[in-house]
Amino acid sequence: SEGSGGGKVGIDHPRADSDFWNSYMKYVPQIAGELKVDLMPATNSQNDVTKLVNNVQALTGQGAKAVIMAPQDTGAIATTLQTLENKKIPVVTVDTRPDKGKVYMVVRADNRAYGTKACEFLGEKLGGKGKVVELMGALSSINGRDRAEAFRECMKTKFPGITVFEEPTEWEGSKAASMLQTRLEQNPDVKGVYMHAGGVHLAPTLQVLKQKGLLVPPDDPKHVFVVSNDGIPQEFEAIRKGEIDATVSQPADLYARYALFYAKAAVEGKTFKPGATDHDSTIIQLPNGLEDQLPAPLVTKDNVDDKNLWGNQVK
Amino acid sequence: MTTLTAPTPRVRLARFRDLTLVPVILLLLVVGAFLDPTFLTAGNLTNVLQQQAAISLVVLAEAMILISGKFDLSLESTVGMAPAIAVMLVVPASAGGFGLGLPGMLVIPLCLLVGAAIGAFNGFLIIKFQLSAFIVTLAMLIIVHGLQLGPTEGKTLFQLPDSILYLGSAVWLGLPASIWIAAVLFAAGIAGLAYFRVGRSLYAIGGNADAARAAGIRVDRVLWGVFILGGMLAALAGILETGRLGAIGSNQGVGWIFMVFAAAVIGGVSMDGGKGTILGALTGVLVIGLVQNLLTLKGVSGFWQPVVYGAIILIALMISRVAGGKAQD
Amino acid sequence: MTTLTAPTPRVRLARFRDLTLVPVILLLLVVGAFLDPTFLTAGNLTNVLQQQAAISLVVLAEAMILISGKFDLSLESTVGMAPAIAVMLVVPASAGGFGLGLPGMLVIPLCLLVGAAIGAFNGFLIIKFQLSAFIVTLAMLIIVHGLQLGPTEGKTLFQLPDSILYLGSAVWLGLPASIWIAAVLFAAGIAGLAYFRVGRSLYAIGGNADAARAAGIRVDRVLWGVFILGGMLAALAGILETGRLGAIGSNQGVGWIFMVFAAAVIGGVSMDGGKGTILGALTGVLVIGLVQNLLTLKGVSGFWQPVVYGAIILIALMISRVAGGKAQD
Amino acid sequence: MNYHVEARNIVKRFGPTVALNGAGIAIAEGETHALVGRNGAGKSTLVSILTGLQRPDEGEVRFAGEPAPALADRDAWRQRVACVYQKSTIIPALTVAENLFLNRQTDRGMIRWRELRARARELLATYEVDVDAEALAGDLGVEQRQLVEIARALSFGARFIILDEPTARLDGPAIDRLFTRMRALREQGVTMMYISHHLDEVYEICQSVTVFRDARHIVTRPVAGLPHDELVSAMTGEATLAYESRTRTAGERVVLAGSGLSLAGRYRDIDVSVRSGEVVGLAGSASSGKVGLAETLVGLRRPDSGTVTVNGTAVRPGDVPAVLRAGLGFVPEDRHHEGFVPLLSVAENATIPIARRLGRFGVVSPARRRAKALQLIEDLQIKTEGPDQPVGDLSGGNAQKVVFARALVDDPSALVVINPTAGVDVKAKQALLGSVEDAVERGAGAMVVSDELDDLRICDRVLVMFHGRIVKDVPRGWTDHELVAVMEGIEQ
Ligand SMILES: Nc1ncnc2c1ncn2[C@@H]1O[C@H](COP(=O)(O)OP(=O)(O)OP(=O)(O)O)[C@@H](O)[C@H]1O
Ligand SMILES: Nc1ncnc2c1ncn2[C@@H]1O[C@H](COP(=O)(O)OP(=O)(O)OP(=O)(O)O)[C@@H](O)[C@H]1O
Ligand SMILES: [Mg+2]
Ligand SMILES: [Mg+2]
Repeated sequence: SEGSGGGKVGIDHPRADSDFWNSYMKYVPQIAGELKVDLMPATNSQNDVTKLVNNVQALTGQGAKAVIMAPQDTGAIATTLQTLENKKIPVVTVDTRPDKGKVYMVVRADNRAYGTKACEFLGEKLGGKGKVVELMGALSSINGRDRAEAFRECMKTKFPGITVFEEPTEWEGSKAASMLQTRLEQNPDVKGVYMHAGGVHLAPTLQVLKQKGLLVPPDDPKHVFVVSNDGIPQEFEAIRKGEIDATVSQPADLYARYALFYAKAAVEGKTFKPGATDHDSTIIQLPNGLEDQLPAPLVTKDNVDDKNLWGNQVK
Repeated sequence: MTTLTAPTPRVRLARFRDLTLVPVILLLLVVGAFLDPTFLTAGNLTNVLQQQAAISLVVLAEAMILISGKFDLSLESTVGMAPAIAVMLVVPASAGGFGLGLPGMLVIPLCLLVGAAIGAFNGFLIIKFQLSAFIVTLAMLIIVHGLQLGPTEGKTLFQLPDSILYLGSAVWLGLPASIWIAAVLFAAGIAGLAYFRVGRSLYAIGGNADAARAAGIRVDRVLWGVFILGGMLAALAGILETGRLGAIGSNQGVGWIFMVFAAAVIGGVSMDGGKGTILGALTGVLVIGLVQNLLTLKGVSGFWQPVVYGAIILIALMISRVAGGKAQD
Repeated sequence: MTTLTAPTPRVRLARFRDLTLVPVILLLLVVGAFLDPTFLTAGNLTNVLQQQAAISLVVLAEAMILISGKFDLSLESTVGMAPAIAVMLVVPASAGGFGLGLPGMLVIPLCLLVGAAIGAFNGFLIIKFQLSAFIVTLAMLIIVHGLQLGPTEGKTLFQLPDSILYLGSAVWLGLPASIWIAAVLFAAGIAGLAYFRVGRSLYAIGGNADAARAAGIRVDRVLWGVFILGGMLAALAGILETGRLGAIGSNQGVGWIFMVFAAAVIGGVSMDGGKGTILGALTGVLVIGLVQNLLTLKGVSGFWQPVVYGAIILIALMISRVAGGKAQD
Repeated sequence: MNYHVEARNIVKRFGPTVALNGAGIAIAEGETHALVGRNGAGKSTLVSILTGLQRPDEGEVRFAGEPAPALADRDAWRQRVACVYQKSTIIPALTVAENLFLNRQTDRGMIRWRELRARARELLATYEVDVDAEALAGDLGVEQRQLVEIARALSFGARFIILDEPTARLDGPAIDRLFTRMRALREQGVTMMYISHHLDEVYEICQSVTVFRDARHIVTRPVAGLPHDELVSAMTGEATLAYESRTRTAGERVVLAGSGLSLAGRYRDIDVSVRSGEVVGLAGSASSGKVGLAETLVGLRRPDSGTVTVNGTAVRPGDVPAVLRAGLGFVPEDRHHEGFVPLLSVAENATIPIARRLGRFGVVSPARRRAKALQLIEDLQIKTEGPDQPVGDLSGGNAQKVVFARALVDDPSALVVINPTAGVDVKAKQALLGSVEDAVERGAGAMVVSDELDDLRICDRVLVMFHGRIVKDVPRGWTDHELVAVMEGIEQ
């Protein structure tokens, strides 16, 4: 199928083992059809930057005129971005912001905002004191670091009365369960949990809380407040049941939609400027390009049934 | 005259070699108690045991396979794949299953069956086709994991039949069921390898397969059985882990195999076969579990944890080297 | 009677055993050309070679270590850690360095030195302390990676001295420099292990270390040298990878070791020591690189890629088993 | 005729090698039947076929007129035949007791270890094997392991027992005890097949003998009245003379000397010297410390005290390369352990010590290596497909010749050979001893460490060790009885 502006768009998916990215991957072909993007078969770099580099080489070798990627390790693609710039191939990155090398557009929600939102929610619910466990993602991932740093900063400045236990889980459910269990043993008075990724942390957290008899409604004094990130359907389900209290919905559908939108625009030679957009977001200027910061709403019991949330659209 | 002088002291020492990690465990308990008041509480130690229950079954499986002179890396993938496939066979399509409508009761037998099938296939390639065990099971590690990723499309399975959750989360007589299960299986393993002919034949095969064959041991059959049993134990580990975590993520078990080998080897099981005991392997698991627990309790920075952790493995290794008195292989 | 009968059909076969993967490579090239027009272009094949250049150096190192009867898992961590530490030694604190102010020119020698030091430490524990190579280097894999994570706090290093970027990105005579470097080192490895005294001694040591010692080979010294050389090759691989990627992420090299073993073993290097050639290992690397490239070009679903990939390793293994004619170990 | 065991027209190939080419054997009930032949004649291959470990490519095996059981039915085989294999079937990591009762620790149910140990002690006592049942088999010496294997084979109560070179590693008294045992078994009607390169043993213990040569059956005859020469020529295919040891006069130069050597638990206060043009024997029965001493002289062991001098150079103790560089060549005790690298070729194994002289700048020229190897193969009459064949594929005696080739390749001025003819056939034995004497005639000094009287006959003098000390220096001209008496410590 020939797109309007002509020119194929290559896309690399970052990993195949998280629910968030799997939803994103499902949206991509669907929305590409809607937007009439001439999309090449997707490659998958399986969370390995070496594979990503190889995949991009293959995509450009096969004639891609623009590339969409989601580098989980944002440093190691500097050379690749340089090469693509030399070849005049514009790049749209999803979810992460490369620190070096030219990008046409970064499509992501503000991960620091996730950390801040989670911190504010927990801080308020706990009344500014008590203990909170933070199940962190991989320390080497920029998103994990952004969330952790923002959470840490916000807690320090706004809720100095709260003690935070940072647990490095490497995005592994098993580690998360063990660490949370151990920490609850040591500090039975932990009152809040912040999970960096609902996809991997949700079920283990619920199991541990259940085992400890802490999986009780929010009005029970034993309730542990849980805030998650991602916005997958299972988190919404848990919010409805009162098992967890909130999540930040990272918009998988918008990621796919605007990645494709900007890639097509790039092929067609369009340009953008910093400022507000027509889809409730803001484009900001980066040293090496632009970034469209998509909205990432906090979902609580109040708005969990909102049809617009991507987690309510997947079947 | 053929007189063997001064015979016995080294024999007695050899028996204690299984237990070289016991002082390490005691040291960890004492040091841990000083470092953190929670450490030496019944609750925390129960947690450690529960956290190690699933991986300990894989260590049990690997120890048996190593003692019989073989190797299995693919166990770690079985831990995730066997329960995932079993669950997909019974849950409806809406919950991510194949929609076959099999009864939920079947999920545990199916899971064990999948584990057994993987073990049998490994055994076929290694024993009948005489391929290198290391590399066959390395390829199988990748393939088996792919056979989980493919059908699930990388998604986590959240809606699980109750029966698969039960074992990993039930409490029997005040202790988590998974601890009981691991304890019983380890007791069976210790007794089986110490007091039964089939268990002793693993040592003979691992020590000198030709001699074992000459002594009338059905080497191929026994090895095959060990691989199948190993696959089933890994599948059972997957069941316990699933129950503990409440869902089957796409990387359940991934990365375990390194810890499994570390536990077995610091516990005195030789990579060259024919040497080591199940009890030793168990002490290896406990050391690793206690170290992990202490690192968590003390909140050691995630960046430096690997260094502390690896260093402790090295130290345990040196202790068992010095106590054991022999070069390792 | 000295009967020198009909010299050596089996010997000739044995020579070809190094090349059992050549038909596989040819098959891949033909099949690939049919599947995708881009595949058999000079540009794409150059890409494949460039992509495999760094890992191939690790395969070279591992093949030498395996041939001499040892084992090194920690090489993969050296790939990331050696350049990271070397860079931190020279860049200013503002760029994530230690702020020592060493000249940027030193970064490559420093990196090789770090690699050599890791190899020397492994050698010390394995040779002098007689610990199990598998488990020592497993612990070192964890520790060395931790020694990168700790100082960098998991952050990527971007501001690199030019000299470390040069080798991985330069083009010499129309081909990427990394291809030339790998080619020269492989040529040296092939010649060294086939025609040089020290190279031959690796086979003697791997085949029977006691006999090698009795024949006057300084076994410990040679083994130590091999570990050090292995560490340096891994560090050099790190330099090439750094140049290719333009930064040092905290995961550089992580997960490589499985592929490294797969390449070496399907290339005919025995896990038991004393068997295999560098040329064989090279064919193993090429098979893996071509398969990866084909899977990428065809856009095989990421979920199913591991299955295809593992299956191809198994098939290559069976081919070298059938062609080689002997049971593998 | 009614044979207890019969193998007919057996063909067995290993790749290009034909190990048995239509050979067979027929053993009458109750007789002790010898099987002799040169190294690589196919004896051990027949053993593995008679014990059901390998399937013949052609031919059939019958026990008491019945066809042999299926290969998979190991129990049926074990009821019919027990065996001491040439290759060790001891499992080092297990105790002696368990090795004795491997795979029959118990009939059913749990193993009762205490009872098993008691049974093992009883068994060891019956066969007068003085080994601790609880010791790890890996900690035993080679002789003790061999005794354990023999005790195990005899303990099955099978009516047919095969012994493949059981005496290659036993000393005199142990051999005597074995023969006493074998005679007792024969009186009970047990049939035996006995393989040995010591033809005098054949005459002593066997009633009939079968000769294999080049994978074929040559002759089967009663032992009584069979002349020794005829037996040897059946084996070798040509008339052979008995070995004539040569005489010579020793030179003045001391090429190998040890002074004040002690090693705890092995030997004490040893002074030895070997002059050029002299062959010195070092004898002693089990645990005399002779091997320990010899291994110290060649650098394989570091003594607690004392010095070793090779060719006038004091060498660092325990440094094999230094010893070799000083001009010594040696044959280690156990060829499988320290003798050769099985996967490497004959050429390469033989030339490792001179690798530095086969090319410049660290290169080893394959052409020069091959040329050197062809010469060594010629000199020592190694039976091999060629210099490129891996040593692991050679028969035991030929592998031993490769080890000799390695010792001799550098034209050593001092030569130490330990158990030089273990498992080597008559003709090869002559070739190996001849090569020692040739080296001495070229001006070297040699030490032969052995308790084989045949080996010691080439010596100009024999040093006898007993309990870690040299007790006597016996000059040429001893009688067998005299020397054995000294070795056993009966006479000083
Ligand atoms: N597994 C094997 N693979 C290849 N060749 C073999 C194998 N086993 C034996 N051979 C070859 O078969 C021939 C006969 O060997 P066998 O071991 O039967 O000789 P033997 O008569 O027992 O010699 P020795 O007196 O040295 O023990 C030899 O040439 C040997 O190299
Ligand atoms: N590895 C060992 N550890 C401890 N003791 C040993 C070891 N090897 C041998 N011995 C003991 O040292 C003593 C001398 O052994 P050595 O092998 O030198 O005797 P030998 O003269 O070679 O005997 P043989 O004639 O049986 O070969 C013996 O008591 C033996 O049991
Ligand atoms: Mg033989
Ligand atoms: Mg001895």
